[in-house]
Amino acid sequence: MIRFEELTATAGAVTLLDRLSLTIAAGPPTVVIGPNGAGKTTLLRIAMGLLQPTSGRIVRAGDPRRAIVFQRPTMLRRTTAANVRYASFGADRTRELLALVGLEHAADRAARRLSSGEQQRLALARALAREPAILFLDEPTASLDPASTKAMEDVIRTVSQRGIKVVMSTHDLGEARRLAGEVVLLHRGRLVEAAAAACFFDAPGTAEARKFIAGELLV
Amino acid sequence: MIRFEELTATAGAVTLLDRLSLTIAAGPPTVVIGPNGAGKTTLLRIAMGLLQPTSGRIVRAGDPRRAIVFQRPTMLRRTTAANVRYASFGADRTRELLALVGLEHAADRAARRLSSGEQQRLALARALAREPAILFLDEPTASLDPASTKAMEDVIRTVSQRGIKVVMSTHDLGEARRLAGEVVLLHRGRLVEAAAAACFFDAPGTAEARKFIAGELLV
Amino acid sequence: MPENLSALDLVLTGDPALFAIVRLALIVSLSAVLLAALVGVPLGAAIALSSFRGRDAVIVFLNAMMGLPPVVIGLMVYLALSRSGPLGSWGLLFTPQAMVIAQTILVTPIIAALARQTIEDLWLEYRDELTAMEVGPLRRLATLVWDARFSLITALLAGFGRAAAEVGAVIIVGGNIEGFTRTMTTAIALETSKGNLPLAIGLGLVLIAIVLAVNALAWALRRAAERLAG
Amino acid sequence: MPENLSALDLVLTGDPALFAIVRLALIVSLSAVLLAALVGVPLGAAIALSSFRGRDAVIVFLNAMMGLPPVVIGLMVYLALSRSGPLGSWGLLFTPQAMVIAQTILVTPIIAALARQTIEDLWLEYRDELTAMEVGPLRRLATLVWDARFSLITALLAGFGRAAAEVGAVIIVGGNIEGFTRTMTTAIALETSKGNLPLAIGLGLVLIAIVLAVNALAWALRRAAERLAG
Amino acid sequence: AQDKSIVVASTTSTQDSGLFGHLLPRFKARTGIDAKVVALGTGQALDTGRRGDADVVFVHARSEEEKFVAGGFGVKRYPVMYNDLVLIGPRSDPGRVGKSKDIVEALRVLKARTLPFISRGDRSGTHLAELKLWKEAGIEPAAGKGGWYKSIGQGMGAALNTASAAEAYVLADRGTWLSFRNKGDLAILVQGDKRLFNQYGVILVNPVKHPHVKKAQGQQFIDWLISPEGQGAIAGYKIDGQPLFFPNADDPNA
Ligand SMILES: Nc1ncnc2c1ncn2[C@@H]1O[C@H](COP(=O)(O)OP(=O)(O)OP(=O)(O)O)[C@@H](O)[C@H]1O
Ligand SMILES: Nc1ncnc2c1ncn2[C@@H]1O[C@H](COP(=O)(O)OP(=O)(O)OP(=O)(O)O)[C@@H](O)[C@H]1O
Ligand SMILES: [Mg+2]
Ligand SMILES: [Mg+2]
Repeated sequence: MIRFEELTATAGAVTLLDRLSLTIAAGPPTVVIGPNGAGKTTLLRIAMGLLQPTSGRIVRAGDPRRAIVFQRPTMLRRTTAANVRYASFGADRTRELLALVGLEHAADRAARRLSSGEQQRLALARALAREPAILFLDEPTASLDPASTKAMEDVIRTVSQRGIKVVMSTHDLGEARRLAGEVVLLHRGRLVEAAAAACFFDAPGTAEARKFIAGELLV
Repeated sequence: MIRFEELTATAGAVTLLDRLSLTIAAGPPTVVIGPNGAGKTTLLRIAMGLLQPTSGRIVRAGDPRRAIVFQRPTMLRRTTAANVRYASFGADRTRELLALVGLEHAADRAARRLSSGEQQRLALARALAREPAILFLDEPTASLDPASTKAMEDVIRTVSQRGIKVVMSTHDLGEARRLAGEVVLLHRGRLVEAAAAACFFDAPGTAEARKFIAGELLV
Repeated sequence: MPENLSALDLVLTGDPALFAIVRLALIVSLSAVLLAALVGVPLGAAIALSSFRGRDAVIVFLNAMMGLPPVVIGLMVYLALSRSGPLGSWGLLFTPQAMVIAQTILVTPIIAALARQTIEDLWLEYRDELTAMEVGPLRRLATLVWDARFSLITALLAGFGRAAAEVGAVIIVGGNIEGFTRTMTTAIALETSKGNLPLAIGLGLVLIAIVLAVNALAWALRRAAERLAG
Repeated sequence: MPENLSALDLVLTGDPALFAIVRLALIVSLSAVLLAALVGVPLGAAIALSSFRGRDAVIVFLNAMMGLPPVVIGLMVYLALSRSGPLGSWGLLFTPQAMVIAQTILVTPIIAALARQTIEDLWLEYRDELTAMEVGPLRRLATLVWDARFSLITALLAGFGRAAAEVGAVIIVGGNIEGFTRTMTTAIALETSKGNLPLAIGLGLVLIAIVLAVNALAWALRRAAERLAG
Repeated sequence: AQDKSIVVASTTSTQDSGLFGHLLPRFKARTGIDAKVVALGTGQALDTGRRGDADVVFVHARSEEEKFVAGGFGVKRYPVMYNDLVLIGPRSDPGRVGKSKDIVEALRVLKARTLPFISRGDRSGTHLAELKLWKEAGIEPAAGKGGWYKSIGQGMGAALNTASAAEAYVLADRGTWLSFRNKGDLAILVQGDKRLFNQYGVILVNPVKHPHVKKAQGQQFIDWLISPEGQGAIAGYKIDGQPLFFPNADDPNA
């Protein structure tokens, strides 16, 4: 669906992505992992079209509608329901979506006053309202409580099964194991390994991947 | 060190905290857990003096210096190092603190451009720079990679052993187990249970606590 | 304006001439601000939201236009509306309409430049989300104007302040005709040149009181709206 | 100003009288903006950061003061500095200093009111962190002014625009004395009353060019500083 | 009313002195016409007429008025009234110029002792008259610019305000002076010199050049001004018992 060819992104003296090539195909979720500052957010933003790479090419098949849940979502200065309605594409499924993320009770509250976890859930509802073909999720469960995390993972599985391509980042290796069809490991802007989830966790191809899975510091 | 007596906090029609009474004593970390929107952030903000409860009393022994790492920290429009220096109380330990959170390499970069995980680590360095007697941490590892999470937990243990009282919230029950001296479970603004960590996890006193530990949805 | 009367007397006796002048001053400056807002806010917002070559030059130009000299604007409108000018046939010179036109030209850049800054600051916050939602240009503009509305009030009030206090442009295109195009500021200028300084200052205080009242009203509305918006 | 010459001639021949007028206009308005910024920015910031009973009233008052009529300010300064006024012994009436005083009074509320809004918007973002860091009032103020500096430039430019374009106050306290207190705007007013409209408009264009140049310079400095700040 | 109104471009001295406040209600009562007066500098007033933005001009600078008519912008100039200029100065009169009636001599003293003098410097009728007087005195006042001779480029009222605050000498028309409220320590020092007389004329803007000019109503205004009723109204305008303007429509040389 999307192919990145030799993507490089720099900002001043800092290299965010370093000649990264990757193909994202339809199918179960692609999960991007890697240490803080590895370039996960940068990669999602480029894929979303929010950031222009300094060099390299992005090839898309057609123009599938995309949506994203940012790592730190910004709520519009409206109610929870109005935030979903604002993003809606096609029929208004606001009530249904709020129910999906467990926020019906907060529908009429100012979205910016919601707790962080609630905002993250609202951001997912908003992204789904766009009826995307590809859904980018930047650490979607980072602020969620255990039950909500489970629920969120269920939602991800469901939409993925319905044919929406999910590309997400996470720091939760358990989550990556549970959801990933393919795992992409970034480190310092470089692609270290991209492999089917089963292979990656059972037989990591690189020393870096082995260390990362073991929870050791990558330098 | 701090005693809350019958704290109630409301905002419009919403009840954030509901007659919450709790004593936070010196010793190992107090870990606040609970579902999204339970009131964890609200409790920390009130304890920090950033929010006035609608009713109830807060009793402090003396006026210990407090510092906080917010769930969504805001970086000043300066470099990473300048952010720490800005907060510093007493001697300038900027280099040392940046090393502690693994950000020496980003010392001279604009703090607002750091990745989320990097910002969260910077926020901890900034809070430590204030040399607090009580340190509030609102989900301090939510955006951290596995290695950084371990490192952060080590830092928390160290400062706690040095006599700094840590009060933190988390959604990671494993983390709560590893760090907590005492666990406080909130739900819908009410205090469900406050107990020594060992007792809490091994023999939760309430049905709600049992369910929460099992990762089930609280309603 | 009757001689030998202080502004206080005029106010207390409800002098009809003073009343007419106050009314005209309010109508002219409020109309000008309204028109200027209708043009300036979308213009400022459009610049804030767009990126194109030469954008910096446009911003510099817009900021500089906050310093348009009223006398020059007055003269240009005068020349345009003059019987010998291109729009002479409209017969608008020395009418309240001409004053509104001149003040609108004067105030539009002020509102546009200040709105640009306010909306650009908000846009920094919204850019990623709105771009990701593929919100079209018009809706984007409307969203930012709406969400920045409470901060934008200060820009409108700055424009109103300029319009209410301004004399150079309105006196040229309005002519300060008694009972027809005399406003508070032109009346103050006239009393000054008559050497009737106490009356001039008294009228000035009345004008300031009116401006205060308009500001208080605007603020009260803003607060009420803020409360409704939650 | 020599008769029968267009403004273009004056510029091209480097007319010394025009040069002196331009110089004075720049000195007066830039000094006034500088002084107004020194008072207005901290004042606006202080109001933005504080909360007290009656704060809304103070904000309304400050916003309204953006509409201070120049003629009234001019008259008040005139009365204060006049020989028979309280400050008459300073001998400042009809000097450039008097013009700076009047314009400073005029511009300070504009800068203060706009700075208040800008800094309040930033304060919303910083409040929790700075309060948690127990940053004292003065440092807090300095931090916000510094971090909002790029947005504040628009407020300063609005003040500069007002000062550069203003004629009502400076003509009263400066007296428009040829070769001494004549500035661009008072010269334009004079040529207008002589009926020499082409020269008046020509001078107006020169003034606008100067205001543009100042704005371009300010923006270039801002951009450079922004780049340095990263 | 079916828009019975005309625009009259006049000078600040007639407006500031309050004359129009006295005349217009009477004119309206007689004819039902609203005369909208725009008070401008003499140069600007004539320019307004030239552009066709006024129906009638009512100014005081005879040579300029004749040029205006000769250029085809006006139909005919009618003399209406005159007032006189007076030399105003500080009551203490440091130059002791108040002793004589000779205005030219007084100006020579001011120049010799470099006493502060405020000139309107705006090419108004009063300013032009002042320049003529300096010429007669054989003085080039421009030499004193910035020093004792201050050219302020403003209207009569502003010039008086300036003189009042700066304790300076100034040439003013009697009408503006009498109605002026900010006299401070100023007083009339020299008056009555024939060279100080100041003639006002009224001209209908040429409807051939500007077809929209309200010819009939404008002419009605002029006719009324020079009629016995109008002339009587002018003579009847007094401040503190002193007349400000002297009707002389019947003087063909005025
Ligand atoms: N505009 C920028 N200017 C300079 N450096 C930047 C900029 N944007 C990102 N960076 C740096 O690039 C690196 C990659 O950032 P990115 O946000 O992609 O990391 P990430 O993998 O998402 O990290 P995290 O797990 O903390 O979210 C970080 O070190 C960050 O500091
Ligand atoms: N100012 C406010 N106005 C209205 N509701 C508010 C306000 N602040 C917080 N709330 C609500 O109060 C509840 C508690 O919020 P709080 O941020 O304390 O939750 P939390 O336990 O920290 O949640 P999370 O795990 O998502 O961070 C939430 O439902 C939130 O929507
Ligand atoms: Mg990230
Ligand atoms: Mg929280």
